[in-house]
Amino acid sequence: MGTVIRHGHDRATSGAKVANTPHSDLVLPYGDQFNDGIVQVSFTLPVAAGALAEEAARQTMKLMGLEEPQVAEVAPIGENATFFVGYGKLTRPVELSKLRIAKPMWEELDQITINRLVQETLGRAMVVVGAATGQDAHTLGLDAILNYKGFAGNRGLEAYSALKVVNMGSQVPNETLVAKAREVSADAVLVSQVVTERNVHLANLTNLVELLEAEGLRDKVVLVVGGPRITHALAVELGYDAGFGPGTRPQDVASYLAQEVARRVLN
Amino acid sequence: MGTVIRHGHDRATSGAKVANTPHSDLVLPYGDQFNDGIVQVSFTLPVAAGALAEEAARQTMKLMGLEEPQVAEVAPIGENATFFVGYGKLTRPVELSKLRIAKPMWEELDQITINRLVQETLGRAMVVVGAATGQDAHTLGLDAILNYKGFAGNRGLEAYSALKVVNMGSQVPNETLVAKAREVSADAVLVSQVVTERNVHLANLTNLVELLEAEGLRDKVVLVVGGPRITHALAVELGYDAGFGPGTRPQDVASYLAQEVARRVLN
Amino acid sequence: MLRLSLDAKTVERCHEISENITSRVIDELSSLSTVAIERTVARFAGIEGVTADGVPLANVLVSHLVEKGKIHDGVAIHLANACLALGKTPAGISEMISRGEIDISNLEWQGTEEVTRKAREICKDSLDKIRARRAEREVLLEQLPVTQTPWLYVICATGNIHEDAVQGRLAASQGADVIAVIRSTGQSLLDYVPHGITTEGFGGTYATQANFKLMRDALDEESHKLGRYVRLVNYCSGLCMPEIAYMGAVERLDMMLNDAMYGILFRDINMERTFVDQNFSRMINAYAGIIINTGEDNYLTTVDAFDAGPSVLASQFMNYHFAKKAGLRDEQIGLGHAFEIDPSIEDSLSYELAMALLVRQLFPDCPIKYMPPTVHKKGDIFTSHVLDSNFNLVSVLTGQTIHLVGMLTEAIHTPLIQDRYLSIRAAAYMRQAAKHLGHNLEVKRGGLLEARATSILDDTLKLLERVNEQGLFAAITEGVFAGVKRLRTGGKGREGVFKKSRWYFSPVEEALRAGLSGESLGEGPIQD
Amino acid sequence: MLRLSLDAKTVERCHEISENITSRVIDELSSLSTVAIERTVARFAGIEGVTADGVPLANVLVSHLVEKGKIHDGVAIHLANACLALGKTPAGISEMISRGEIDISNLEWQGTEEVTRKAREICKDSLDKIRARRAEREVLLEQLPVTQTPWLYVICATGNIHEDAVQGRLAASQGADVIAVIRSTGQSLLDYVPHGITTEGFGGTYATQANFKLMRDALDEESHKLGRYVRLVNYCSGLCMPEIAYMGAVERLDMMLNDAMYGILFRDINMERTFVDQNFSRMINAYAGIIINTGEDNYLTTVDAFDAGPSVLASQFMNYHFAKKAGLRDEQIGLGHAFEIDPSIEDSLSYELAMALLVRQLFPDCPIKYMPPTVHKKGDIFTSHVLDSNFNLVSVLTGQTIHLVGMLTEAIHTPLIQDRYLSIRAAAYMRQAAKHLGHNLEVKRGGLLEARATSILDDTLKLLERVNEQGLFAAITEGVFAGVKRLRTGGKGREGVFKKSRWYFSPVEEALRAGLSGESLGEGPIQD
Ligand code: B12
Ligand code: B12
Ligand SMILES: Cc1ncc(COP(=O)(O)O)c(C=O)c1O
Ligand SMILES: Cc1ncc(COP(=O)(O)O)c(C=O)c1O
Repeated sequence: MGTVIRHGHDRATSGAKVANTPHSDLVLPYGDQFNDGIVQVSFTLPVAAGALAEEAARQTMKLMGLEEPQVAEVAPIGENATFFVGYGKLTRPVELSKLRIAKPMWEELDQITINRLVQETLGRAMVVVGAATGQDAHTLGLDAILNYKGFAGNRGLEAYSALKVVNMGSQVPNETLVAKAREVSADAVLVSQVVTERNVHLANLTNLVELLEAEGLRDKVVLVVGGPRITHALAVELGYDAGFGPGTRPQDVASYLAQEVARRVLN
Repeated sequence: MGTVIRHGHDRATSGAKVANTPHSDLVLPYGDQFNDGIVQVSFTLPVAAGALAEEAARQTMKLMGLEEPQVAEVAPIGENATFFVGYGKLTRPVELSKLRIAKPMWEELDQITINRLVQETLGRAMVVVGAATGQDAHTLGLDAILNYKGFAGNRGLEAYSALKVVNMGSQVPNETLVAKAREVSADAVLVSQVVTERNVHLANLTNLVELLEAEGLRDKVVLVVGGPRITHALAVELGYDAGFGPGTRPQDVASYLAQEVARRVLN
Repeated sequence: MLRLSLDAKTVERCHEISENITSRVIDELSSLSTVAIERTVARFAGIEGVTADGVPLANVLVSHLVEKGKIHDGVAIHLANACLALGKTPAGISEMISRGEIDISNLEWQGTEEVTRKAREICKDSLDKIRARRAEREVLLEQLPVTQTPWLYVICATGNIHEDAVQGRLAASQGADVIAVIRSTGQSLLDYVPHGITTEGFGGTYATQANFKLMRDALDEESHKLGRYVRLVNYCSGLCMPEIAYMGAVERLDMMLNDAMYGILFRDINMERTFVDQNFSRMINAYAGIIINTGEDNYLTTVDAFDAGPSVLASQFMNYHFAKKAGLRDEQIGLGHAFEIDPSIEDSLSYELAMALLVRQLFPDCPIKYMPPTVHKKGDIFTSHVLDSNFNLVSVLTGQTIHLVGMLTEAIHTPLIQDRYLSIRAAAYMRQAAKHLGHNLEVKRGGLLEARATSILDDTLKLLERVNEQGLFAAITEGVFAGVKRLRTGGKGREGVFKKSRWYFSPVEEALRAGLSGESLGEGPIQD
Repeated sequence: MLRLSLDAKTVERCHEISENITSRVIDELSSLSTVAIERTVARFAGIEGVTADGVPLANVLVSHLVEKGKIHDGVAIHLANACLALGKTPAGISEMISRGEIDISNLEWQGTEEVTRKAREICKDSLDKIRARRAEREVLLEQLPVTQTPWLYVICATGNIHEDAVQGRLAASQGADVIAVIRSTGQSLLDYVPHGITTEGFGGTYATQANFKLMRDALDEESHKLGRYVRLVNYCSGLCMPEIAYMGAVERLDMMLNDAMYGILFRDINMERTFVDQNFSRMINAYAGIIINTGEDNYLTTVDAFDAGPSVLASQFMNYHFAKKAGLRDEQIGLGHAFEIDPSIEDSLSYELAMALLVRQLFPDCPIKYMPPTVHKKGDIFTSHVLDSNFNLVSVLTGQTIHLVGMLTEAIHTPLIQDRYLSIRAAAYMRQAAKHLGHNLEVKRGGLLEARATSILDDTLKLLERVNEQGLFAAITEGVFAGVKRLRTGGKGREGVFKKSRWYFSPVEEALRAGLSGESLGEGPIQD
C-alpha cells in the first residue's frame, strides 16, 4: 500500500491565520505560503547573455536581499544586453508600526460643509490658482481637479460656490504663475506635474517655492502639488503644504483646502 | 526667443559608451540611462490597501536596496491583500570579476568524437540509466535528452553508438533506480527533477546520493541531475557531479559524460 | 456566431464508430471489478475512518477479502452478511477487522434475500445524501446564479488546504467562477485515499474527504458573500477514481477530472483497471450531477499540437460515448481541449481558432474544458501573459464554457496569489471586451479556418476507423494517443482488477444503473 | 479581408465637403507667410550655424528683417540681393548680420531679375540634396526591403541622443521597423531649432539637425546589419514646423509628425501661424518622399474615445485634403488613429475593431498611423500588456501599416530597454500569429460592427457639414475637436505671422510648387 501520507494538524493553522486575521506587525511579501517573502523582479544587465550574465543576475538579486534567487528567464536582447525575470524570497520584514505615513491632514467634508467652512473662515470666496507648470503640457489631471466636470463623477473645484478658480492651463512658467497669484491675491496655488523623467519635476517644483519665497508670497498661500508620481511625503520635502497622487478626487482637495485655510486663520 | 537650449558634449559620451564597448567590471541594471540601476518589482503584501500598505510597499522596496522607490500600482486583491508593481534604482553594482561561475567542465564534441572517446576509454559502450525520480512524472525533459529523437533537432543519447541508454521513465523511486543501476552496472545515472514546489527536489536528490553512498555505488557512477530549475552550482552542492538547466541539448550531456568518464579513467 | 460548415455525414460516422469502439470496451470489461470499486462500495456503506496507522478502513476491509480470496463476490454481500450475523454496523465490522478480531469471509450465511436487502440498506444513506447534495447545488445555483460564460477556472496548489481555502476565496472574490485544488504529485498512484485535513502536499494538496469539505465550506461562504455560486473541482483520475468520485459527490463538488486515458498515458495505470474504474466513477458523477473533465488537453504536451488534432478529437469522440454510457448528460461532459500550438508558427492563432471552433461545434451541448497554453511557456511572464490573452480571446470568440485561466508564471511555479489575480483580470477583461465579437464575425467559406477544421475532421474519421479495426487497447499499445505506448497487461494497479464471481452483487451499481435506465440518472438542470 | 459595407454616397460627400473646407482655409491664408517659413528659406540657402550664444543664424537673419520691417518681402530676395551686393555667401551674410556689421534691408537693389535668379541659385543645392536623399532612400528600400506589415514603430525618449542611438539600434535589432526620437517636453513651443548634438532633454531628446544625422547614421549602420531598412521619425509639428521639415528632408528621415491641429489643440499655437506653416512643411515632406503622421489619435486622450469617433474621422478627412493639396500622395499620408476606448466597457474590442476597419477602408491607400492605448493605462504593467495585445490584434486584423507599439509601462515612464523588447516581441508575435486571420473572417452584415461604423460615418458627415457652414476656424473656436477651444487670434507664435508684400518671392516655394503641378512632386515608390 506504500507509505501512508502523514498530515500535520500542527502546521495546519499557518494558512488559515493568513489573510483572515488582522495582520501582524511584521509583514513579508506573500506569494504561495503566508510569509514566504516571494518577490518578482525584472531588469536588464549590460552584459552579453551567457553563464556570466546569468550569475550576475543571480548576484543582483542577492544584492537585493533575495534568498533562493531563481532566474526564470534569460533573454538576450542585444549584443551586450540581457533581460532577466526572476523570483526570490525577501526575508527582512517591514515593521508596520514603525512606518511613518505622510498624509495631508484633513477629513472628508461634503460640498455644502466645505463652502460654509470657507465662507465662515474667510468671509469671502477662496481664490485658487492652478497650473501645469514648466514645460508640462499635461492638463487632464489638473482639469480633473479644477473643472466643473470633475473626475469620476466627483465635481471639480469650479462647482464649489466658495472657491474662485483660475485655471491657467499648461506649460505655465513659474514666473507667470507667481505673477498671477499676486494679481488675483490667491489663497491657494495648485500645481500639476506629470512629466518626471530625469526628475525634471523636482527642479521645477523647487524653483517655484524659491520664487514664491523671494516674492514674499510663500506664507500667504496654501501650496499644493499633484500628479501621478507625486506623494505627500515628497511634496512636504520640497516645501509644499500637501501633495496629491493618482486617483485624487476634487472633493479630497477641496476638503483639504477648506480645513487648511481654517486652520491657518484660527492659528 | 526664450532661453537657448544648452547642450553638453561633455555628458555626450556617456550614452555612446554604453552597450557598444565591452562592459566594465562593475555592472548595474540598465533601463533608460546607462548605469541607472532601474529594477522592476512586483509582490503582494498581506495588508489591506491604503496609505499604510502603500508605505509598507515602499519600505519593502527600500529593504531591497532600491532608491527612489516608486509604487506604480496599488491593487486591492482581497480584504487583506494588496498587489504592488514598483520601480526603483539599485545602486550596488555586481562585480563581474568576482563572480564564480559554476559550470560542468567539458568541451563541445561531435557525435563521432564522443563515440570514439568513450570506446577508447572504456573499451565498450557506456551504460547510462535515466529516470524522473520520486513522484515526478515529467518525462519530456528526460526524454529530450535520452530518446533518439532528441531535442530541438539535436539527437538524443540513444543515437550514440557508444552509449547504452536505459530510460526508466517517470515516478521512479530512488530505491528502484539504485537497484537498476547496480543491475546494469551503470556508468552514469541521469536524474530529472522538474517539480520543485516546497523544495521537494532537494530532499529527493539528497536521498538519492545517500542511497548510492550506502550501496557503495556513488563513486562508480557519474551522477547527473537536470531540470528547468537545476543549476550546476546547486547540483554540486547536493553532491552531484553535474547539473543541467533549461535549454540543455543532448550533445551537451554526451560531451560531458564522455569527457568525465575519460578524466576518471585517466586519473 | 462563428460557424464552420462541416460535413454532417462525417460527423455522424465519427459518432457511430466511437459508439462501437466504446461499447466493445465496456462489454469486454463488464465482468470485471476492482479493489477501488469495492472500497467505494465500502464507503457508500459508511466505512470512513482510518486505523491508528492511518490506513483507511475501506482498504482494511477490501484487503481482508482479497486475502481471504473472497473479493470476487464484491464487498457488499460479505459486509451485509457480517452486519446481520454480528448485529453491527459496517463501520463497526471494519474496525473489528482492523483489530484482527474477525474474519468475515467465513461467517454463517444469513440467506441471500436478507443479505441482499441488508446490502441495499447499508448503502442507502449515502445514495440519499448524494441526491440531497445535488438538490442543494441546484437550489444554490438558482439563488446565486452564475451569469457569465466562459466560467473562469483557476487552481490552488499550495499543498496546504488552509492556504488553498484562503487563496481559493481570494480568487473567487477576484472573479473566479471555479476553483480546483490540484493534487500533490504522485497521489494518483496511491492505492488509497489519504484521510483528514492535510497541509503537506507538493505542487498540490492531497485530495481527501476532509479537505473537500473544508474547501466546500469556504467556497460556500464566499459564494453567499459574492452572490455567485463558486464551483469546486477536484480530480478522480488515478488509482482511486471511484472512491474520490464518491467523496466528491458527498461533499458537493461540482466538477471532477475523470479520465482513464489520462491515467493510462500519463500515469502508466493499467488499462483494464482504470477503464473499469472509470465507468463506475462516471456513474457516480452522473448521479451526483457533477460535470466531468476529460484529459485530451494533456496529449498536446507530449505531441505537437499542430499535428495532434485528429488524435485529440478521436479521443474526445470516444470519451463522449464512454460518458454517455455511464449516464452522463451532455451538459455534464466537459471534454478536454487546449491551446497548445507552437506560438512561433505563422497563423498559429487561426489554427487555434479553427480547432476550438471545431470542438465546440461537434459537441454543442458539452461544456468543453478549454485549457490554456502551457508547454510553450517560458520564464518570460510578460510574453506568457500575452499568449494567454490570445487564448482568452479564442475562448470567448468560440463560446467555450469552462475556461482554465492561463497563468503568466506557468513555466515557473504553481500560481501565486498575484498570478491568479492578474490572470483572472485578463480573462475577465476579454470576456467583457469581446463579448459579442464572435456574433458579429463570420468564418469565410472555404478559407484557411474551414480547410483546417475539415482536414482534422476527415483525419479523425480515418483514425477512428483504424482504432475500430484494431480495438482501443491495441491502438493505445501502438502509441496512437499522446505518442505514449502502453501494454494491456502492464501498468500500475493491475493486481487490483478481478473477475466478478457469479455471486457478485453491488447495491451501489444497482442503484446507479436503476437511475440510468430510467433516464433520471444525472438528470436535473445545469445552469446557464 | 474584413470589409464593412458602407454607403459610397456618404463617403463621397465627406470628401467633397472636406475638400471645400480645406480649400477655403488655404485660400484665406494664401497671402500669409511666417518667420518659421522664412527661417526655412534661409536654411535652404545654406544658413545653418549659430552665434556664440547659440542663437541660430537663421533666426538672426529673420529677426534682422523683422526689425527692419522688411520681412514681408521674404528673406530670399534680401538675402540674394545682399549676396550679390557684397559678393558673399548667404552664410557669410548671416554671420555679418550676427556681428552687427551690416543691415541688408537697405543695400542697393541689384535688379529684380538678377536677385530672383540669385535667390533661386542659393537654394538650389538644398533642393538637389533633398532629391538625392530621397533617391538614396529608394535605393536602400530596394536593397534592404521591409517585408512585413504592420511596421513596428517604437520611440526613444532618453533625452540623450547617444543613448537614443544605442537604444534605437537595439530596438531595431529586436524587430522594430521604425524608430522615432521623441522631443523634449516643450521644444514645440521654442521659436527656434536648437543646434548640435544634445544630451539633456526631458521625456524626449531635442530635435536638431545634428541629432537627426547621428540617429540616421546609427540606423543606417543597423539597417545594413539587419538587411532591413529601419525608418527614422521625428516631429515637425510646433512653432518650427517647416524648419524641422527641411532638416528631416536633408537628413533622410522617413516619417514626420506634422499636424497644425495638434499644435492648435495641444500646444495652444496660433491657428493661422500653424496652418500656414503646415502647408509649407507638407510641401517639403512631399518633395522629400517623407510620410507624414497626423495627430487625431491625441484627441482620444482628452475626450472619450467612444464618443469622439465622428470628430476624429472628420479631422482625418480634412487632414487628408490638406495633405493632398500640399502635394502628398496617399502613400505619404499617415492619418493618426488610436485604440483608446475605455477597456472596461462591454464590447470595447468590437468597437475598436469597427473603428479601425472604418478608417482603414475609407483611406485605403494611406498608411494609417495606428496608436496604442494610453489614457486607460495604469501602473499595472501586466494588464497594460494585455490591452496592447488586443491593440496588436486589431492592427493586424485590419491590415494597418504603421503600428505604434504600445508599451506596458505607458503610465509610468518613457520606455526602458526591456519595455521596448517585450512590446516589440508581443507585437511581432501577433503579426505572425494572426497573419491571415483577417482574410479568413468576414464582418457579419448588419451586425454590431457595421452598425457602429455606419453611425460614425453618418455623424461624421453631419459634423463636416456643420464645420463647412461655419468654417474650420469657427469650429475650432467652438471646441469641436478634442474638446479644446481656441481663438483664431489667440495662441502662441501669432506675432510670427505676416502678410506677404507684393514683392514677396520664395524660390523654395516656387520649386516645390513646380514639382506639385507636374505631379512629379512626392512621387516614387513606397516600399513594403
Ligand atoms: C494624456 C497624455 C498626454 C496628452 C496630454 C493631453 C492633456 N491636455 O493633458 C498628450 C498627448 C498631449 C501628451 C503629450 C506628451 N506626453 Co503624455 N501622457 C498622457 C497619458 C496617456 C495620460 C495622462 C493623463 O492625463 N491621465 C489622466 C489624469 C486624470 O490622471 P493624472 O494626471 O494622474 O491626474 C490625477 C492625479 O495625479 C491628480 N493630479 C494630477 N495633477 C494634479 C494637480 C493637483 C493640484 C492635484 C491636487 C491633483 C492632481 O489628480 C488627478 C485625478 O485623480 C500619460 C500615460 C498614462 N496613462 O498615464 C502620458 C505621459 C504622462 N506622457 C508622457 C510624456 C513623456 C509626454 C510627452 C512629453 C512626450 C513627448 N516628448 O512628446 C508629450 C509632451 C507633453 C508635454 N510637453 O508635457 C509620459 C511622462 C513620463 C514621465 N514619467 O515623465 C507619460 C507617462 C507616457 C509615457 N510613458 O511616456 N500626453
Ligand atoms: C508538460 C507538463 C506536464 C505534463 C508532463 C508530461 C510528461 N510526460 O512529461 C503533465 C500534463 C502530465 C503534467 C503534470 C503535472 N505537472 Co506539469 N508541466 C508541464 C509543463 C507544461 C512543461 C514541462 C516540460 O515538459 N517542458 C519541456 C521540457 C523539454 O523542458 P525541461 O523539462 O525543462 O527539460 C529540459 C532541461 O530542463 C533539461 N533537463 C530536464 N531534465 C533533465 C534531466 C537530465 C539528466 C538532463 C541532463 C537534463 C534535463 O533538458 C531538457 C531539454 O533542454 C510545465 C510548465 C512549463 N511550461 O514549463 C508544467 C510544470 C512543470 N508542471 C507542474 C506541476 C505542478 C504538475 C503537476 C504536479 C500538477 C498536479 N498536481 O497535477 C502534475 C503532476 C505531475 C507529476 N506527478 O509530477 C509545475 C511544477 C511547479 C514547480 N516549480 O514545481 C509546472 C512548472 C507548471 C506550473 N506552473 O504549475 N505536467
Ligand atoms: C483528466 C485528468 N485527470 C487528472 C489530472 C491530474 O493529475 P493526477 O491525477 O496525476 O493528480 C489531470 C491533469 O491535468 C487530468 O487532465
Ligand atoms: C501630430 C503630432 N505632432 C507632434 C507631437 C509631439 O508633441 P510635440 O510637438 O509637442 O513635441 C504629437 C504627439 O504625439 C503629434 O501627434
